[in-house]
Amino acid sequence: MSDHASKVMPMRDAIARFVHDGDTVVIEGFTHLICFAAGHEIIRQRRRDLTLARLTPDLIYDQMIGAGCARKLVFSWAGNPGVGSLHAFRRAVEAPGTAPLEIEEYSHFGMVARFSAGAARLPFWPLRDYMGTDLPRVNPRIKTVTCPYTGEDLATVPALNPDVTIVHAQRADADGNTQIWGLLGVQREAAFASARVIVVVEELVDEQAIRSDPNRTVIPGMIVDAVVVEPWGAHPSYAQGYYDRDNDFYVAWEDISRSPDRLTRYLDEFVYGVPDRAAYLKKQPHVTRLKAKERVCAGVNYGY
Amino acid sequence: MSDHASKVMPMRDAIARFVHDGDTVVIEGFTHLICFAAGHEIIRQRRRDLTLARLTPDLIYDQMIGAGCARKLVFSWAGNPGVGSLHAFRRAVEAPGTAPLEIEEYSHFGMVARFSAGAARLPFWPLRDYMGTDLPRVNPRIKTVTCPYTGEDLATVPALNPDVTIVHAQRADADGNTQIWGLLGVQREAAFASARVIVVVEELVDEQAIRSDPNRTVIPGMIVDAVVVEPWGAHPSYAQGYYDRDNDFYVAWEDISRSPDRLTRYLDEFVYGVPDRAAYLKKQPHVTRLKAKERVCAGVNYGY
Amino acid sequence: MMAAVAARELRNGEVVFVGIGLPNLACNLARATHAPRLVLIYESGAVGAVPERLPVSIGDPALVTGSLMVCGMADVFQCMLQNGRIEVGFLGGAQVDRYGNINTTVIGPYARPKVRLPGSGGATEIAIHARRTLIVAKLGPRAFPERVDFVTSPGLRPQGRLRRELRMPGAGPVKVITDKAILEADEATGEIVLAALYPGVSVPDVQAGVGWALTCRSGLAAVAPPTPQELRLLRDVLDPKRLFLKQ
Amino acid sequence: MMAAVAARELRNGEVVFVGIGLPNLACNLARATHAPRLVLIYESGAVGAVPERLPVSIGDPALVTGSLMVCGMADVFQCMLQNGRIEVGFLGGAQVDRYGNINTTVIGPYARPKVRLPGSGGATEIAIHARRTLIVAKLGPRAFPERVDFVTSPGLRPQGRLRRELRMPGAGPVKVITDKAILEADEATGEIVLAALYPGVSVPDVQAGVGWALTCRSGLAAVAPPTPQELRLLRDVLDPKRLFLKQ
Repeated sequence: MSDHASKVMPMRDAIARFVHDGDTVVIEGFTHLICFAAGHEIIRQRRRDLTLARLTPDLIYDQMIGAGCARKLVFSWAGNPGVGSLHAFRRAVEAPGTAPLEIEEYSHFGMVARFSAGAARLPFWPLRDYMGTDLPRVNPRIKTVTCPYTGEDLATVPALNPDVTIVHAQRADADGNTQIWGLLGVQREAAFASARVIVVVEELVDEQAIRSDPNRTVIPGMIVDAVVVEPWGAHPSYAQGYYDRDNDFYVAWEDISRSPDRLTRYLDEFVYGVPDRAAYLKKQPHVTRLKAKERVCAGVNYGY
Repeated sequence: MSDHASKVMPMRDAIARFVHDGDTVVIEGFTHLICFAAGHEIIRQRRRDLTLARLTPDLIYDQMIGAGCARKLVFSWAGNPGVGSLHAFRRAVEAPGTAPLEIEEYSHFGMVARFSAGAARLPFWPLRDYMGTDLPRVNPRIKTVTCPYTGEDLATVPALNPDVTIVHAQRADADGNTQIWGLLGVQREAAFASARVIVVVEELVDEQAIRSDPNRTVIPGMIVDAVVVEPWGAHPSYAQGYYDRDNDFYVAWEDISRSPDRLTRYLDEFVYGVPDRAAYLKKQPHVTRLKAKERVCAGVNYGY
Repeated sequence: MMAAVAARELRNGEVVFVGIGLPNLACNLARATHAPRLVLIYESGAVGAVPERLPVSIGDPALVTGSLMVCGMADVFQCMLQNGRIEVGFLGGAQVDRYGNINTTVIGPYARPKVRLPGSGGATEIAIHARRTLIVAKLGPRAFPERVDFVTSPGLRPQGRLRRELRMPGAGPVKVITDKAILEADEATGEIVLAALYPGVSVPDVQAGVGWALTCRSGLAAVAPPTPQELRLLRDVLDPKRLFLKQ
Repeated sequence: MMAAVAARELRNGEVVFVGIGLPNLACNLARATHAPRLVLIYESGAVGAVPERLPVSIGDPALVTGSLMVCGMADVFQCMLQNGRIEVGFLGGAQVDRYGNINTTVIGPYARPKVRLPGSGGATEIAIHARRTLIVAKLGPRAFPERVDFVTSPGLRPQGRLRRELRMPGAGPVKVITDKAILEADEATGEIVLAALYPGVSVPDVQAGVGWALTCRSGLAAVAPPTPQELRLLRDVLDPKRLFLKQ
């Protein structure tokens, strides 16, 4: 448990301290709250040989694959959601060249179960799945267990315990007590499964703001190693209540990622070419159009 | 899926329709939101041969045991929380007379795991527990399973799938979309594990109130069969934001339950002697002192 | 047309596991017409969504705002899908075969794919657990081969065995809604067979889009064209920008 | 005295799984003195509680209002306790034996108990998973028999085997805080042994409250009495109504 005051740090320091070459890295968030800011910093710091795990690799892992950070990808749906393909990923898998990408593939339920097992520190998780499919044939880590009560065979997946999990959230206090609303994905499970946790937030709030509504807390500070304040850090994905998804960029990625040259130029301009997220945002003047409208709900009474 | 408009009904009808002799019945709520109103109606309708399951039988199951509703108790901690014993339960176990009470006993984690398996419709749940204890010796339903990855033996408990689960909550809409804050216990798991679900609420709210803050919804209407509006229905337990625990009654139960005669007189006056919850409340003029103070949290922005 | 046909397959009050695109349109059309109390569940965790705009991704914020419930994905897959609460699941894919198996993983061999597709997502478990599934796909010989290259989502007789032998809770694909006809599961053979033709479509038109000798039901039904109300809702209200309505 | 001694066992920043009564008092005393950043977790799901009144039950609403997080009990047991996040667990019981096994289930045979106790609650898994546990119990020959009637919470050498042979993650009961002395785990023998005496207490006083021949550490320590600050906090601030302070 590191000292409380020291958890709040710039992204550069958080990645330097907690993400190492060869690590299994999870940047979770299902469409919502995908921390591009952290992914870009990992690219910028030229981490290598990472095992990247995530249900939906999305654009951020496509960029990290394109930048050469990844040795292996663990996933359940590798597309550009609502648009098409992840072409850096496809190139690595369809025509493996000098830098082959190992893949380990599940369904969403399988990945959710792997994180659930990891969070519970159990070695496996049982699920009723995969019968009649070709997935266990190509992924020998999908096994079965016999129920001690009914005698039936159930599928199992092994626990996934990342070295580091990065979660983007709407707000946290300085100790890392983190609140999320809107889609929750598997962030809670991924964080509890992980040896180290970096929380990146739109807003750093006073501990009292967290304490005023404790049922919203998804990740407790006691499992958090670093808190990074990075407004718009999930762009071009979105943060409910803060900004909308930049769908134009998701559409544009189809063409950018199709061409290795264009992808390199994108990384040169928007990742390597900027020192940090603030500089990236200066290159995105149009993002203000994505700012969320007000739809504030009523509070509830915690009195007694 | 029953028709939407018909879900809202008086407690009498909900118990008559959905709780039958011989059923496995769960009234969940860990100290918080224990539905005494439903328990009393079950006593009043003289249900028999019930298997009562709950982590903490609390006063309500002690009353139901004293009233002769129960054939069996499934539990993990049978005491009067913060006070002492449940004497109707103890009499039935320490000196079984004409109406023996079968017991099936776990730890809290075991009961939570049983509900989790039930909610996931898996036949068992693995947990790292019970080694070196006498619990598996007296409860053969606690077994083990071998992990297909590590080869280690883990404990298992069988799924618990009640015939009916009753959950008290702060609010729901007419379709049973139910919101709870404060302690959440295992209500979600128990409801999803159950064949039938009765939700009892302090307030029936418009669907829009639920929709304004969807992250607070713990139980979706699609699994709910009946919605009963019963303010103060959890007294003498409590409802965060509505009323405090009536600790004086918990203390008084020590003496009431110690004497079979006093227990009978209590049931005669406060359960059999009243037609419904409204009449019970008229006999509790002091409860207004338990009304919650205002500690309303701020809302969050769901806009995009 | 496909959206209108799919919408008609949904009954009021049902719980539907829905993806983006045509299935989403179909569900919204059903809600606007005969099934106002349809409950839409997205794998992202939004339950009972009433999106104010056409969602562009399965995790669109418009699916959250004003929904009945948002829960984590562990709950979606364990407490809803595996629990048996999902009555209808929509599936699509690059390949659908004679037995209703679907491939969304690879064209060609797995280790050296010609085309790497996105993979399962939640499709595998939807195919196994939803009480029935509806497949939505355009006909074509490459889209409907006799055997898929990879079984991502099991159909009526995966690996030559009955679903119940494999302990699959759901009934599997009861209908395949294409751009020319409706195919149906045949219980006896486990094959998908031609059941109903769209207006102006002939049996050879359908056969041309299928890579095996398609069996026809005796007494083929005719699919009614979209009503003016259905067309108006789809074109003017539900997808005015024609994001998913291509025809 | 027991509360003050227990409080001293807690280190700043630790995560403590705490029950009602003396353990709660001890934690609040530690928070008010040397360990302001102690994180209190209750099995009811309240994390980081700062109760404005002394909680009368483990699910008191005062533990919720103003806490850092409230989560379901599945999360408490799976993601926190089984996950290994709990550094200290407090345990008590009707019987504690020579090897630190605790009985909170029955006095007498299980099927025909002389006294039926409440049962495990979360104690079994706290004893197994917390990195270390502190037992709090008053001495007495019936409370400290050589062997408990029922092992609810395993101690240092349950069923004659080492904890690590049984794959228990936690170290087990490192100290037993009584009303007269502090007992400690002896690693070599797996027994609890006398380690320190309260002021005015002799070794025979302690032996009289224990049902086996108690081993004494060479060089017994003396426990410092509660400081005036500790006494003032306990009596005037933390438990002014003397709900749990009986001495």
